[in-house]
Amino acid sequence: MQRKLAWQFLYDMTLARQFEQAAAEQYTQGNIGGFLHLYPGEEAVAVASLHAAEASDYVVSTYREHVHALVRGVRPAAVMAELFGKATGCSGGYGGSMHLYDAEHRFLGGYAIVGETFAIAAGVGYWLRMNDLTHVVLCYFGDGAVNQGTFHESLNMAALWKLPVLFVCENNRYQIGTEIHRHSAVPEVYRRASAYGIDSRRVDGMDVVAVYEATRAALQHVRAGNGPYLLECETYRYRGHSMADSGAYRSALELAELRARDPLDGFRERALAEGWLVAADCDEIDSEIDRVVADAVRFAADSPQPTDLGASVYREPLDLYGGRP
Amino acid sequence: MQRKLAWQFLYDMTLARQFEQAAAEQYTQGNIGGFLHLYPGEEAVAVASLHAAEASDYVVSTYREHVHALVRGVRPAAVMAELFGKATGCSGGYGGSMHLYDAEHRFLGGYAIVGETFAIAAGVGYWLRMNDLTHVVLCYFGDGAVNQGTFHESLNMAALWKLPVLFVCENNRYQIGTEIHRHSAVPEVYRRASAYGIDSRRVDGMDVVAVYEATRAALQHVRAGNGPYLLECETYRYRGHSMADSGAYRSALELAELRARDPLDGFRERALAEGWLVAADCDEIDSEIDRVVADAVRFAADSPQPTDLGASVYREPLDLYGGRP
Amino acid sequence: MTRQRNDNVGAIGTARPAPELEVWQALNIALDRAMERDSGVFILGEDVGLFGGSYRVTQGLYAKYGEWRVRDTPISENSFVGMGVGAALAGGRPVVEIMTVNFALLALDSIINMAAKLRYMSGGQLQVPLVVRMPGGVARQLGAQHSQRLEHTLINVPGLRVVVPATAQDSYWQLSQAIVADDPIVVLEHEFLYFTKGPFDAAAAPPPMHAAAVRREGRDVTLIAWQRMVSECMNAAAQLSARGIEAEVIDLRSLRPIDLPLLRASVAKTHHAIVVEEDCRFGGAGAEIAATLAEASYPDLRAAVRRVAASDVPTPYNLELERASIPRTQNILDAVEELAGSTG
Amino acid sequence: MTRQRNDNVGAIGTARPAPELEVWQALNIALDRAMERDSGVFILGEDVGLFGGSYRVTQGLYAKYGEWRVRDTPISENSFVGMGVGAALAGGRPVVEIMTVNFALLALDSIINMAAKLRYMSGGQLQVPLVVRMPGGVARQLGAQHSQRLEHTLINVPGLRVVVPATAQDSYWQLSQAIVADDPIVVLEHEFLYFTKGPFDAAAAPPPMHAAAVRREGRDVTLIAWQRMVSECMNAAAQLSARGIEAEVIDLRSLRPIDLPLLRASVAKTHHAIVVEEDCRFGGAGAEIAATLAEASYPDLRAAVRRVAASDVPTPYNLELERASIPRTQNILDAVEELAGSTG
Ligand SMILES: Cc1ncc(C[n+]2csc(CCOP(=O)(O)OP(=O)(O)O)c2C)c(N)n1
Ligand SMILES: Cc1ncc(C[n+]2csc(CCOP(=O)(O)OP(=O)(O)O)c2C)c(N)n1
Ligand SMILES: [Mg+2]
Ligand SMILES: [Mg+2]
Repeated sequence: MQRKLAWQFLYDMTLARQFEQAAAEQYTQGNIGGFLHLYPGEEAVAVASLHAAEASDYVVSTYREHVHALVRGVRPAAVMAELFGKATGCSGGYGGSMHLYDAEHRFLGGYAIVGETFAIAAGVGYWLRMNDLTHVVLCYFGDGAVNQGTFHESLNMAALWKLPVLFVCENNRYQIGTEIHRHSAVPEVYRRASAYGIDSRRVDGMDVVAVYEATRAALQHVRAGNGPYLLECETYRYRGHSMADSGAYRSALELAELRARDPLDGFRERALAEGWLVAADCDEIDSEIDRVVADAVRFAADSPQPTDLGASVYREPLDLYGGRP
Repeated sequence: MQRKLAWQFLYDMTLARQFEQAAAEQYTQGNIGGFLHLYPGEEAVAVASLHAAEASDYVVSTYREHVHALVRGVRPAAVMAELFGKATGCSGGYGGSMHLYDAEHRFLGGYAIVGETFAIAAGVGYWLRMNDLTHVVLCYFGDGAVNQGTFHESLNMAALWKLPVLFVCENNRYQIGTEIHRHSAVPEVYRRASAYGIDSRRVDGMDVVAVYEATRAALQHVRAGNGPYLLECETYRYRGHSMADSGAYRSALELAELRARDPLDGFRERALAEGWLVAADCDEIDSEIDRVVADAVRFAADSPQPTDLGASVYREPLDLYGGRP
Repeated sequence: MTRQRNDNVGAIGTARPAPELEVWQALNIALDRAMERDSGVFILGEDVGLFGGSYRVTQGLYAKYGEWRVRDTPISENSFVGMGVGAALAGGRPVVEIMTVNFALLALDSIINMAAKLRYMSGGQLQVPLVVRMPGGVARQLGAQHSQRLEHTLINVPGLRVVVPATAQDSYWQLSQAIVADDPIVVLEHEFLYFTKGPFDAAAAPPPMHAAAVRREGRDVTLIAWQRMVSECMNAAAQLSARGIEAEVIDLRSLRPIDLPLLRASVAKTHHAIVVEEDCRFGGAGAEIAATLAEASYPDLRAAVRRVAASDVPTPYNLELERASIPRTQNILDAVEELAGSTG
Repeated sequence: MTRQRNDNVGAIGTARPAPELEVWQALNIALDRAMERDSGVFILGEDVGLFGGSYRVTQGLYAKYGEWRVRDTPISENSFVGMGVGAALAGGRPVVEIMTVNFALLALDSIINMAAKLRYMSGGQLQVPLVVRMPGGVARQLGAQHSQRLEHTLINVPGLRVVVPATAQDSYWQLSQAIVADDPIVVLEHEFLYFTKGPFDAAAAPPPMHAAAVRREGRDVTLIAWQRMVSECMNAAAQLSARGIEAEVIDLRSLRPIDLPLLRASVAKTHHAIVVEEDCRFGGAGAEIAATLAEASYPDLRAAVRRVAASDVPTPYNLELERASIPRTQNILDAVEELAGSTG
């Protein structure tokens, strides 16, 4: 592996971990409101898969999407400011944690109703294919989302019309407090793709290198015009579903087992062992991230509130009782 | 095969064919309104599968359900009267062709929104299983219905909780004017059951004996507590989707090929050849059906209109501006 | 609708003789022109392509533009509307047909939670220039599941606009306007009106998309309606005129926003208003119009704003009961009479 | 809500001291008792079982009644509500929890096209004794997709009934009544009220399920509200009282049907009415109430019925904007002042 890529993996996974940690703290301090769904434990998935993609590809994600936005290039300050609900946030303070958007980076959200991402991604894919564009849409979703009707509907259409969509399942085993074998008759998510003739595979989502390679292969498959692909990443969230959930339905044993396979620690060790990185790199990254995250929090705290309640409901202001335009 | 069963098959298929023919005529004469979806060509499916079931099993069907109601034991006169919108109809004239119900025969309809049947059937199945009852729910649906989200959602739940539901696909190749390979990425419907770990098979839906045997085996599987089963019957509708559709999107060749495999003619020939029935039986059935159908039409024509607009919206009449009860 | 006068005050100039077209044809022309003009316009829906559309609205377009721009979909309403949202986000101008409004209940998440909200939630970065076309209303003996009207649900949604053309000309104008607009817009069509004829002039300058139109002037009472109920009001007005009562008939044309200035101006003249709607009374879109008008025109009104609406029952299949369930001319006449009685 | 007086006229006798309970606890007791009484009562929903319910409403029931009667479902809203319909048809009494009203957009076909219509379409043969419970409303910074109110959609549906309890006592009463009733009933709960406390007496005789309640008597103006807006009205009434204006506050408790007799009686006394609702104004449920009351009580009214409602925008995430988007006490005070101004 190239040093540069290794550096990026470690940088982004560290950023992801620290950013989420800071978000949790800010939530506890009351600076962030609403629902907050964090990503610790799952970093390898977003980091590896998004690094395997091109900047011109589109990304569609869920409410657990801070890290996807960050890796995609949205400034940490803009993400943190959004969590604070500030005018400088990447959604102007109107969206919040579950609704991050960045048109410039082709980051299309940020969907809080489970299952919405499938159709959005298929629609972008339709547009790309209709116009013979070579970009791909990366569509993230959880194991619980697989049972929403839109999974089925959208995957069928994506397959039927060979749309360039890479479906990436972040299988963290839980739909809030419901474990996968209690919500899915076939708990191997990748197997469900066969109902649509979609190629698929499962990869260790705690291993950033494995996810990266699997994603590259999958993207190649999609870009070659073979239609969609489904990549299932087996991963885990260390925290509860959201800040409101302690995660008490899981055993300490299970948590310990997964923590022992921490994607960040694991990669750091391997990168040092393989000589992709040296210890000084890790230190540099750590201190750089400390600074970036602290800056992001400061920026968010210092930013102004949005002030226009009616802003951008419509393209032009619309008087509901005016009969025009 | 027993003479009795052969007699029933021929009787019910002939009734089905003639009843639908009469319905088409009455529609043309303006005695039946709305949408009318007829069953000619598909008779073997409903006739065989319902004869394989018990009277205490539940049946859930679509808007193309006249024949299911008839085979289930709903009087032809009550079905025809319903098509006429009369008070003596099996839904009192409130439902019409797409909404036949008969609580006594455990015939639960009659659903006109494609895909509704899956959840209804799963719900009845849930109730049966929760109460350790041994009945099964037969759930009919078309090839087009397979792409509705509820197919996916309901089959997953049915499999997860091993609900006693037999899903019977009436695959007539078309979703109105859209042929199956243009609406389904995997056009073998039975294969899609594997996404839920549901056992399934495909059977020649033009062959009443084959459907009967397949259904018996499937029902045994379900009744033994193995959970749901999906039986795909390959069939064909001779007419357009409804009376408003000429079916012009299909080739004459295709139609001729299928007509050559007519379930009714085929079974009559075979029954005579095998000696299950004699020619006199066929004549007797034909004239009996002529009489039954003519009676049904006369009954429907002579029956009174329903008169109470507000009847049975609620259990008790409810004054929306009364604040009670 | 054929006999109705087309005297929209101000906005519509139809001095020169115009040919007559049926509503579906006008919609078809609107789609064809939009697709010719802009290669980003494409159609998604069940049987819109090869089959030519359940109500012929997309007829001929599949042959002309091919399967990518006129796409037959599986029965997957929530997802193909959601795909429209996605494609719109990426720069397309999808026109999604939901075969009938009844199936839109399956797609409301895509319409309400995505199409309508994305611009706002993204702080104005994203836009969803999506048109959702769908016919609704009580047609003829289609039964309770196929006679839905969904106006009350859609008009409450910030971010959406909802138009309800009744004539061929308005259908052409409003669909054309909706396609070029950058907001998500629902075009509610009416199953019963597709095959009614009306004057049509493709070259005439359109009024604003959301302006109401005075279909008949009058001094005694304002009848406010849309789609199928407009012709019932016109019939009622003709009969009232014979009795010396001159009703003003307003075709709302749009349900979100509504043209309150026009309604107020009319009521300032007539001092009486009746809202006539095909949907069930309780909680129908008419409630918004009545409540708003009653508040805004309170000093001008000499009686309460009344509503004539459908009975609060699922639509029965039986033809006589079905007819009895929705407002007809006689119900409007009765309401006017009661109104006259109540104000002396 | 804690401080609110519980002086429902007539119906509620709370002479003896009652303990205080939070709304979620009252709902929990209602479920537990119903399940004890009738083995046909069972619960379906996401995380209602092992997890104990997102708002604790089903806490403890999984342990007590087992997985078949308290069933954790996959994220498949349309189907698990549809399963409730199916089970009800077969004789069960399902209580389906949709985690929040926002996800009900996915299940409306099951609620509207099946649950509500099956009795009628079958000519009265079938019945659907289904309860759908779901919390809605603007909680706190949940963003546009999670702050939905769906009242306007549900109240228009023939065959459905919709109740909106605001207090612990009403939550217990109305959920209990809904479970034993033979019609499909939607119990709208409010995310903000679950953890508010109020007097509770399980033995007290309930008023009719759909009766409104006078929460405060007054002679000058009638404030009509439900759920979260009741306490805003009570606050406003207290401040108005200091200025010599006595407001009567009515908690509607039910949105379909509505208790019009009680509203009319109040307006006959006060001659002024304001409907206060948390939903967006345009096309909200308040429009039905305002329009109906304006028509029914026209002779008694000395001014137009006004509405105080949320701004017509998707709910913003930012806390200050969110607060500004829904009605607060001050908006009610302003409306009363304007009303006073308009009638002199
Ligand atoms: C349609 C819908 N139903 C329910 C919810 C509530 N909810 C939010 S997240 C969630 C679990 C989703 O699990 P999964 O897809 O595995 O994603 P994860 O949270 O594990 O990343 C649920 C049920 C929702 N947001 N949308
Ligand atoms: C949700 C929904 N979408 C669309 C329709 C319109 N529609 C009625 S039948 C039909 C085709 C169904 O095809 P299939 O399931 O194969 O059944 P078949 O009619 O062939 O028996 C369609 C699209 C509907 N009734 N419901
Ligand atoms: Mg998960
Ligand atoms: Mg078919």
